[in-house]
Amino acid sequence: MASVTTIPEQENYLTNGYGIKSWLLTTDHKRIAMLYLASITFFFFIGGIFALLVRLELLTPEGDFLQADTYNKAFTMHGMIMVFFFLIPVVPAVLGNFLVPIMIGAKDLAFPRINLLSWYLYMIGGVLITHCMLTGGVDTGWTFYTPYSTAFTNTKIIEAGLAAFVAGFSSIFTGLNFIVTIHRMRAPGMTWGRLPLFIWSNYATSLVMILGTPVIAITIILVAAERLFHLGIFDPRLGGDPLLFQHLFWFYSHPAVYIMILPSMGVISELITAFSRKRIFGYRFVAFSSIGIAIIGFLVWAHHMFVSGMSLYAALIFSFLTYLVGIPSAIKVFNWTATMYKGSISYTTPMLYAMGFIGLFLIGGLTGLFLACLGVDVHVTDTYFVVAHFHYVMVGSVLMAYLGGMHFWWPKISGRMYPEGWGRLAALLVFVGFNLTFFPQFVLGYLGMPRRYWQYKAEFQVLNIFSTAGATILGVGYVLPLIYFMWSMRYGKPATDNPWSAAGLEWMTSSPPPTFNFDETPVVDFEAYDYEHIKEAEVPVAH
Amino acid sequence: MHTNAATTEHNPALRHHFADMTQQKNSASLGMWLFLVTEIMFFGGMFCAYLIYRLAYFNDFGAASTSLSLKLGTINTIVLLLSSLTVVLAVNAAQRGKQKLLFFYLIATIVLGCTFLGIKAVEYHDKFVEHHVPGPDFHFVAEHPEGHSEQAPVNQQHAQMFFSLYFVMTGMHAIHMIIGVGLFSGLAYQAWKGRYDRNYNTPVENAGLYWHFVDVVWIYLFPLLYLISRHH
Amino acid sequence: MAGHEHNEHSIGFYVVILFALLALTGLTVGAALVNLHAWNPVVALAIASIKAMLVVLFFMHVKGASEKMTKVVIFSGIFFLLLLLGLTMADYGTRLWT
Amino acid sequence: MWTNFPLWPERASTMAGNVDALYIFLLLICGLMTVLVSTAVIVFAVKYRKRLGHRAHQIEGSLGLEITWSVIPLFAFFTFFAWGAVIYFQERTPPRDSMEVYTVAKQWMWKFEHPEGAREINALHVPTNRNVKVIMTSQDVIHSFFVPAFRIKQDVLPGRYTIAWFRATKPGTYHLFCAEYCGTQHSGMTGDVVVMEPAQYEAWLAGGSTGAPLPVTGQGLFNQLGCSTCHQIDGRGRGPSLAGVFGNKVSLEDGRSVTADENYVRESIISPGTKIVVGYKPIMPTFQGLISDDQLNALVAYVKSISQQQPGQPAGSEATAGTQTKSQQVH
Repeated sequence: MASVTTIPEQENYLTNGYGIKSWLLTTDHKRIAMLYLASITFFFFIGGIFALLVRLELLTPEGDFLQADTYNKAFTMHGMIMVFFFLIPVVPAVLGNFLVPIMIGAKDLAFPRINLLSWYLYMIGGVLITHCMLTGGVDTGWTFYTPYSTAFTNTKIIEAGLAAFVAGFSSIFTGLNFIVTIHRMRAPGMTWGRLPLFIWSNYATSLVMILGTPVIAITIILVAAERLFHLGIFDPRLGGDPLLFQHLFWFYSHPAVYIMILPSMGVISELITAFSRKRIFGYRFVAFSSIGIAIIGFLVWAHHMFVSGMSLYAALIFSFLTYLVGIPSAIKVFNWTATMYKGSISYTTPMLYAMGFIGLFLIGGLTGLFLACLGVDVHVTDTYFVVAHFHYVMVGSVLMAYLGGMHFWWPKISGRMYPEGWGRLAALLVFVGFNLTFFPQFVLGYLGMPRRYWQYKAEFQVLNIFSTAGATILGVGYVLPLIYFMWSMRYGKPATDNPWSAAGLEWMTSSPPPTFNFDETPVVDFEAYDYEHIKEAEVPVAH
Repeated sequence: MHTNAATTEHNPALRHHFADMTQQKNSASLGMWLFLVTEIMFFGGMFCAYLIYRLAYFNDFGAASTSLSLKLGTINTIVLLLSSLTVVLAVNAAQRGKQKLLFFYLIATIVLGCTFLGIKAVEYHDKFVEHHVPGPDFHFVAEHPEGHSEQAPVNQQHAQMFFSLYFVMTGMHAIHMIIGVGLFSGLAYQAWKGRYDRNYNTPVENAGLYWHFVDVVWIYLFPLLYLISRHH
Repeated sequence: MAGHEHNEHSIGFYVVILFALLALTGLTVGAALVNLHAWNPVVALAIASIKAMLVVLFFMHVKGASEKMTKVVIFSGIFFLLLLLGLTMADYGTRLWT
Repeated sequence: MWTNFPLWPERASTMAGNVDALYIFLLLICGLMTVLVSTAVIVFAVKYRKRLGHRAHQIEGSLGLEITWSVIPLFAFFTFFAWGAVIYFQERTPPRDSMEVYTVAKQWMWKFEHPEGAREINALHVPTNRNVKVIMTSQDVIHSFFVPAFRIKQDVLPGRYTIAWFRATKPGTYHLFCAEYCGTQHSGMTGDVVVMEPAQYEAWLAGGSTGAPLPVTGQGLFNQLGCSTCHQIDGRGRGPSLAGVFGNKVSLEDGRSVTADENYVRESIISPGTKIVVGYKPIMPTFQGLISDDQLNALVAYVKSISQQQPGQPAGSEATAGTQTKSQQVH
């Protein structure tokens, strides 16, 4: 086994320095992860408030709660904040930042100062979007389609674009840091075949981050230039083609979906193995499917444009390629399920989230097949079917995985246990609330209710009421963990170094870990998920 | 916690979380190359736009392109290639520990970089005077060489599209040049203080990689913007 | 140290590369003044690519680098750039088909 | 209560049944997948729950299984793709004998113009059992023409035409939505598609205060704007004759050839220098900013009408005839 050391009650990364400066100038990846945790949580709830406004407006068919203009800004800000300031950074920047170096046995990420810089960039972007929000907001939808965004709206496009641009660099630097760290900083014996799947998936995510993000950056610059300098690159009145904007936008924004989902898939692989007490079924397939998704994910972007006026032949190509990306996703789901077979499964909160993830990801992924299918997509695109689909993937799946991961690693992060009973209750609320919110939207979509509608036809009301009701439950499900996590930081039961008897280097250091993660650089002489050789000691058995 | 580092010679530039200088240097180099890949994709978006409009507005792009100064463009290409030489010589000097030579080549690079930007500014000024800057005042008249009066009248929008792309692409390139000059100024300052030697010169190498990349972008911009439709 | 086995070229070698680059610049300007019909852009881009290759291989020291990752990184960058251009052209190139 | 709680959209076009069939097929296959995997998860979770004295059974993986569950979905996916592609192809290729309705979308309304000259706003009357081709353009931002009951949707772009078509089967009034976000009153940009029995439709047409038929308006413009001085029907003018051009291949000066569709005619009016017919001089001035989208539509309709009057006219014959005499002057 590895040269493992555990330190009884001694200095750890949290006690190594107090005061504002020790946090704001830290280069410790764990502390930076905590900075991200705080700021991302803040933006999640801001985005959530906008979601609430949108759902309240949609309770009735008439636009009677918000003005049309306010509603448009609300869903735009909801989308922008959730996409750029929550979903894209959440798992890599919080869990990834905390865990990637520890899981591979490194003292820190390769470029700790760049890591801190990436948090500052995130915050600058966050300040910009907040300022933009407070001084008028944007009303184009997070997709910024031209020529509406370049020539017609008079809202704060440039400022919002700048916010996304700066936040984009934050994610480029995170991705760059992860790739270099995973290549260069692995502990002796930590071969590629022994990497935890969370590392593989973060590696794949980082590839997408560095290859895709620059394209949205230049696209934003072109949009800004078009507004400022009368350039017409996307403006049909000046000989430009608005579809070019859509191509460039989706070249990043479709793979961005994989930035969101891939790290979550990595989390699920960790959770399922830990609570089934089994090695992952088909390690290689799960690992390479992450890379496969990242690469094929770049070939499919124009499936967002089947009714846009794009060439018929291009639509055929992109539809075909889109189906290919379904295969690695399917492989993952099957392997997770197979991992549970003949396991020894405990129903802890993280495992409940993981099982919930499989359910929601199944629905989210399979409805993706409907949208990839040309004949059906024509009818359902730009309707609530799409809204439901991507919420199943981006909210259902990503948030389930993130919350599952937070519960799983919370003892490591904080050194305290969260209250298990409340945890399970919250998991249940999230699952039920989520399905009640978004399942009716599939029906709404096929009925033909277009997205981004401030008022709608009366016959859509009942389903919308279900949806709003579900959103309320969902909201409670999200607030609960916030409360009990904060509570547990002070009152939670102290956590042992390995409360789950889980495999992985992060469980071989103390909880919370010392500043440089390990007292001695570990030497890895075991495979990933080596549950055969891990004794189940004081595992909290379901009761 | 510095067990590994202790076994190798301890370089003051070695950061705590790396085992040794090799690991640190290789990490920095890989990081820089990855950053350059993001730059490829960044410029890629503009090349994509260029490709599409170049094919769609083929003749108008050709006509608009001829109004750029071939002489200034060629001179600038030569200036930039020369600066690439001084950069590679600077890296070479740093690796051999020749600090004065390093400083000299860094300054030479800065001078060449500024020359490039100066010439670019002259070109921009010319375009401004000729009303070739996209906007309400944009106006483009093709110069018809004798015997070619039958040319299609140039579509103003399409010509404007050419100049939009010209300004965006060369503008982004120029911004990269300005950043490069800034970087090299910082390096020159550090080199003056003797910060870089045989064992530690990664910043010089990485800044060099950046400069060469910007050079490569220009190597493509030059024919795509200046050299289309020069024959008659 | 890792960085030492490569890029031990002499100053003369770099100057030779520079002259090659300058000669290619002259060649590309010359080629542009001659009407090669559809081949003009092809020749221009081919010469540009040779120049870029010279810079990358010798000035950026990719040739002879101990790092094989560098080459992988460059190729993946080019690959994804071509993907962006190629698949976008899959739309624009076929719009007029009926 | 059920009027307020529909679960399936109405089916009122020939396309709707096709799309529904594929959708149901997808629902069945994907539903089956969901049930299978969820059941497996639940069964495993219960059957292999943690118990005293029970240990997990370590399994490395199985190549056979991996191949099985990659290849079977792949074949299912190919089926989805192929079926979807067939329907999409139908949706994007309007039949030649369609009745043509010109549509201009703008923030936030729909304007329709029937071939007989009837104009409507936010309502579109069409007969049953007749192919209707909607030729659309936008005056400002991107909109999207969406009729859920017909299962069709097509974005409407500024600066060019996009085309949708349908064949209504059931009389009634159906929703028309703008499905691409287009600004403040996006959700107000709705309308009705009124499907009528052919006889009633004729009556409706006759009863309305219709203007001149679109091609006639177009012909008036064609003369008024001076197009007819160069584009003479007999091909003797300085520009190519436009008779018989529409729907056929046109050879261009740069060696390419394009099919003269609505977008080609539009582009030739707005930006005449972009595609020069072989053998002609690029002397036509642009009409960019000089004519409205409605006038453009009328001109396109006129150009189209003079092609349909002379079927069997060889493609671009005037243009080809002009080649011998005029090509030397160009280049």
